[in-house]
This record gives sequence, C-alpha cells and structure tokens, in this order.
Amino acid sequence: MSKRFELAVDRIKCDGRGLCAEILPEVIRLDSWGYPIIAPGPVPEHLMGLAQRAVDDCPVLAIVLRRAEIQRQKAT
Amino acid sequence: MALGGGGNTYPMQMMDTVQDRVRARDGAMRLLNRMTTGAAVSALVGVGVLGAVSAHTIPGATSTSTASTSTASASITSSSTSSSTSTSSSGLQSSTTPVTSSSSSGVAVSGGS
Amino acid sequence: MDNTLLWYTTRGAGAVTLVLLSAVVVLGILSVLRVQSAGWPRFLTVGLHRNLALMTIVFLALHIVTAVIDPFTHLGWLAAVVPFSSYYRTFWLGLGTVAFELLLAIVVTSLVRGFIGQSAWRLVHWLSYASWPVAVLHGFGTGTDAWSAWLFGLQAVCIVSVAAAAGYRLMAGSRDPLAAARSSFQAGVDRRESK
Amino acid sequence: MSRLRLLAGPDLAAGAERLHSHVGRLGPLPKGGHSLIELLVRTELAGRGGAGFLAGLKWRAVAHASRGSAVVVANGAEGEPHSKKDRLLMSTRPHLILDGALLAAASVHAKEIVLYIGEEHHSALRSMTGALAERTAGERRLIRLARAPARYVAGDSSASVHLVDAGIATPTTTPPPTRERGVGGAATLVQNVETLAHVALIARTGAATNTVLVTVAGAVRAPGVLEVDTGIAVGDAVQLAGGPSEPPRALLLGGYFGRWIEAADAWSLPIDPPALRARGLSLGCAVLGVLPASQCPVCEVAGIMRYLASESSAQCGPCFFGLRALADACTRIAERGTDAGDLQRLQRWSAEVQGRGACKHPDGAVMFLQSAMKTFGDDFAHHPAHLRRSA
Repeated sequence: MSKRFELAVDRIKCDGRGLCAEILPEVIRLDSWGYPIIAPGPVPEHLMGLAQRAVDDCPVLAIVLRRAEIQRQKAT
Repeated sequence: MALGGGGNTYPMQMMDTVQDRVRARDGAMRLLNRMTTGAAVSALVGVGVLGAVSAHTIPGATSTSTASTSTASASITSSSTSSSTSTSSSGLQSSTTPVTSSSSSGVAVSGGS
Repeated sequence: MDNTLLWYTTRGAGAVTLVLLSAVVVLGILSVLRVQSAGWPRFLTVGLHRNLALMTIVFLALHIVTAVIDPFTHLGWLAAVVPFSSYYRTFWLGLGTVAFELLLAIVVTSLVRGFIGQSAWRLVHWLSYASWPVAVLHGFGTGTDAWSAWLFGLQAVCIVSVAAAAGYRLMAGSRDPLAAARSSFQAGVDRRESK
Repeated sequence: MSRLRLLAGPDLAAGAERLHSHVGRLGPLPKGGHSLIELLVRTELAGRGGAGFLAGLKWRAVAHASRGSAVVVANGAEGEPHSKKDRLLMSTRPHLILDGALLAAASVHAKEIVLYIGEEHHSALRSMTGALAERTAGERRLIRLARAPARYVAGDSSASVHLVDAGIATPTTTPPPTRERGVGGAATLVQNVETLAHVALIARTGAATNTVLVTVAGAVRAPGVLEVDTGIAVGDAVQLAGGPSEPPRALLLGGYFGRWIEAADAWSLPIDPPALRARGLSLGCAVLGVLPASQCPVCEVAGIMRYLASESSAQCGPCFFGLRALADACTRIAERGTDAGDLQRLQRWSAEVQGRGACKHPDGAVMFLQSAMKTFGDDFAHHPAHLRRSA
C-alpha cells in the first residue's frame, strides 16, 4: 500500500479563517460557525498537492498532514 | 469520476455544493496565477520605466539623460522580447510606450493591494 | 556594461521594490482582517501576499546587486550586508541594509514556519512593521531626486495605502471570534504567581 | 488480610484521620514498584475520575516513559457540580491519598508529586496540608500543593498539567497525552484521588478493594457520599441514601458527562464499571442523580446544557459556539415549546460538535444531550411552552 496521509486540526490553534475549506472543499467543509470539519479517512492521492497547500496556507498553522492511522479494512 | 478513488470524501447529497466550491477554488487559483504573472510583468516593466523616468528627472544630470533613457528602454525591450535594440531614438518617444504599459499594469498591482 | 544603465536599474528596482513591499504589507493586513467576497476567497489574499513577497525579494536582489556592482558608487559588498558601513550616504544607505535584513528574516522564517513554530514565526513577522517604514525612509534619503514628483507620488501612494490598512487593523481589533471569550475565561483560571 | 474499605476507621464527622491512627489501623506504607503495577493490572482497578481508564495500564505507560523524571498529579479538582466524594475522602482520609501518591511515585520513578485540589474545597485543602505536615521530611520534599480553579474543565488531566506548568488551568492539545508528555515535558501520571486511595489499600492486601464511592444527589431523602460494594444495584444505593424523596422519573448516571436512564430501568443496574460498560453505560464520576417525576426533564437538561456551555474554556470554536447553540436551542424548546426546526438543529449540531475539541468537554456535553433526547424523546417532541424564566 502506498503512503496514506490524513489531515488533522489543532482545535486550539484553529481560529476559523476557513482557508483550508476554500482550498480543499473535496475533503474539508466548514461547520455552522466557520470551523473546519475534515472528512474522515486518508486524503485521496490526487488531492495531496492541494492538501499540502491547505496546510502551508493556514495562517495559524493549525492543520497538518500526518500519516494515516492503521487502516481498518472492514470499515470501508 | 473525479472525486472517487482512494480516500473518503462527502456523501452524494453534498456533492453539488462541493462541486460549486471546487469550481470556485479552481477559478480563484487561476486568478491568483494571472495576478501573480501580471504583477511580475508589471514590476519588470516598472523597473525600466521608473529607471527611465528617474533618468529624466535626476537633478543636474540633463546631459546624460538622453543616453541613459535609451539604454533603460533597451533593457525593457530585451527583458520582454529578448531582442537587443541599439536605436538611439528620441528619449521621449521610446519612453512613452513603457509609461503607458506601466500605468495600466500599475492599476493591476494596486488593485491587488 | 553601461554604468548608467546599472544606476537607473538600481533606482527603478528600488522604486518597484517599495511598491511591491507596500502591496505585500497591505495584503498581509487584509488577510488578518479576513477580507473576502464571493469572487475573492481568503486564500487568494494569502497566496498573493506570499507570491508578491517572494517577488519583492527578487527585485530587492536586483536593486542591491546593481547598486553594488555599479563601479560609479564603489559601494562594495560589505555595505549590502553590514548596516551603516558605506562611506556613501552612510545613514540612509544603512537604513536600506537594515530593511533588507529584516525582510530577509521575515521571508526566511516564513519559508520554514513549520519548523520554527507559529509563535516564533509570528514574533519575527511583527518586524514587517519595522521593515517597511525603514525601507520608506531609505527611499526618501537615498533617492537623489526623492522630492521629485514621480517618486514622491509613488511613495505617497504607498504610505497612504499602508497607513490606511494598518489604521483599519488597529481600529478593527481582533478578528478571532473566540478572542474575547477566551481571554476572559483564561483570566478566571489564571493562577500565575506574578499576579 | 481481609478486604479493606476506604471510609473504615474513625468517625467521618471527626474530620481528617491522623497519621498515627492511619498507621495503627493499616500498618506502614508498603513498597511500590513494578510488582505493584502488575498487581493493579491484575485487579483491574479502574480510574475513578470519570474516564475509567485502567490504572495499571496507565502506570505501566508512565513508568515506561519515565526515565526517573516522571511526575504524579493527585487529581482532587472535583469540578463536577454534584460530586462530593473526592472532597469527602480528602477531608477524612488524607493519608490514604498520600500513601497512594507515594506508591505511584515509587512505581513510576517520579521525582515529584503534585496534589491538585479544588481551591474552593477548603476542608479538603486543610486536611491534606495537615496530613502532609505529619509526614517525614523526605516525603514532604517530594510533594507540593496546587490549587485548581473551580471550573469544570480544570479537572481535565491536560488542564492540571497546564496549571502546574504555566499557572493556567485550561486544557491543552493532545496528543501527546499527559502520560507521555506532561508537567515540564516529563511523563505525568494524573490520577484521581479516590483511585490513589484504593491503591493504598490494594498494595497492603494484594487484593482488589471492591468498593466504590458514589455521590447520591437530587430527589433522595439523605443525599451524600456512600461507599458501596461493587455490584450492588443502583436502587439499593438510592435506598442507602434514604430512598427517593418523591416519585422518581429518571436517573443521571455519572454526572454531567453521564447518561440519563428511566428510573424503572435504572434501579436494577449494577454499580460495577465492567457490567455497565457491557450495557454501553459508564459509572463516570459516580454521581447518581435522581430526577423526580415532578420536574420537567427538558427544562432540567436545558439548564445543564447552559452550564456546560458556560464552562467551555473558549479555546476551540466548535465547543464554544456549538455548545452555546445547543444550549440555546434546548432553552428555546424549554421556554417556548417544541419546534421541529430546533429538534433538527439539536441533532445536526450534536453530530457536528462531537470529537472536535482539544479536550473531551464537547464530547461529554453532546453525549449527555444525546442520551437525554433518547431517554426523554417524548418530552422533547411534545414540550409545551413553559414561560419559565431560566433559572
């Protein structure tokens, strides 16, 4: 299996700027108050570039890409 | 399908708004690239034009102004069309064109700010 | 190479750098203010801020390199690195060196923000508010024709835009919707001894 | 030695037990170490702070990460409004807690013990300070006191670490958990004071203690703290507290992060963490709150949600804004009557808030609300306008 990464938000650092959801709407949407909700699971391969961009552009460095936790194949 | 494949995305009923936002994102990315390119070109032109203008306005340097203007405008031409010009045209004429282009691109820069 | 070409390129690049730098400062403030609209998402402000900042460095490099290699000025490389070391317009040129080094620190820390952490980056980034006015002063002081209409007009536009943006930021207060509630909660649970 | 009870010994009304009485009753402090950790793992002692994490596993993890510089935090913040058991224990049996903390320090190779006690628990603070003064100089050097602000989130383990480190009792981002990276960056064992007291007994007998401190609150004749045998029925504990003072409607099991259960179902439940877990329940902080039939559950839930919303430390947006929105929607239903839109919003926002805080505050509040909406489904669906001003 290739390397899989998922997005994780530091909820204390996050102040709801919303750039991540603008950059990666495929995976990130905003809740009713403007804070990001990340779709569970690894980021699809073809969106990794944009995911990295979302990480780099976060003005408060609140979102990171980290290696996805061990896959639970049954959960699919 | 574009959003299918390896990872998890949103359920079908949310796809419409997601597609809209994807389109908005792609549009804004293009706009960003265009504005960046525009700013780069304007800045290059600006170096030439402002250099040329300063050559005209430098106090007590009127004797060198004509020659320097032509070289300054030559630098513009070489940077944008990569052809070297050595025409000793009249300072005013050769600097007119870059001035216009700089003021129009100058709007783009200040529009971004 | 024609010496006068170098000289005018230095001046042109300097003026362009000032305009770019001002635009970068304004964009940075706009991003803190969370400016957005239907066709202008917030990442556009941040993206433009970053792209123009990198562009600023390029034109600043052009400005410095042409100034240094210009045989007419005899500035030498030391003057570009060590502030107030040049024989020529020591003070005003030194300001330019200071502004350049501050800007370099800001850009470099931004490029490695993930490694140094948000708080260190933020601390250094506050230097933007020092770098920009120093650069403006340098422009006034070194521009042989600083008071000629064109440069003066350009500088005026830059100063007014940055001042307006900075003033608006000061007036607007924090745009973090949690800021007030968070600090009042923290004040309630703060048991630091210094109090 | 036979099994021991936490509250055995001199009359509780006499206040803090003195060291000579404590040692006379129970003998000297046994040795901590690796074998004690394994004993805790075998006896399956569960944490009594609320999360119910197995103490033995936590000690093992801290000992593993310790390198001789670990810190032990005895958590007596007890910010749960109805819980009284920790402060009763601190006020009456301080040496059990000190014993447990010293055993923990020896077992995980800690260089420091912090007694983290709610600053408004005055008699507990007096008792623990007095007990400390009776200990040897060597033990006193190891132990210091920190006062926890009287806020709900101050009892969170990362908040206790943050207070000790920075003087501010707000939760911090995890991971890493405090057991890996806590006070001063060292591995830190944050353990509830009741859990530590159990350790002091287990270390002496080598056997599980099999008692639980519970706080019986609400519509009972004699509300207060009881030490009950593990496995007795909730109804029996309520009887020990004098029985219901009026016909009961439901039970809130485990405090404000707990679950609502209809009285008819609740009375037969065993007070036994594994048995409750098997039913999808949790003993939590062991508050048994009896809601009388005379009281409107929707209004009660709305009041508690407002409290939990006001206790958010306003660090994470989803918690701060989400809990406020949920509390407002509950209050609207309570005051103006059921509204289909509000019911839908409660469902949607609950799902949005869940799992999106640095600490478990939003999760606890949302699970409390979801259990209320399940147990009091009809009341939420047909609530009349009460025109009652919020309490």
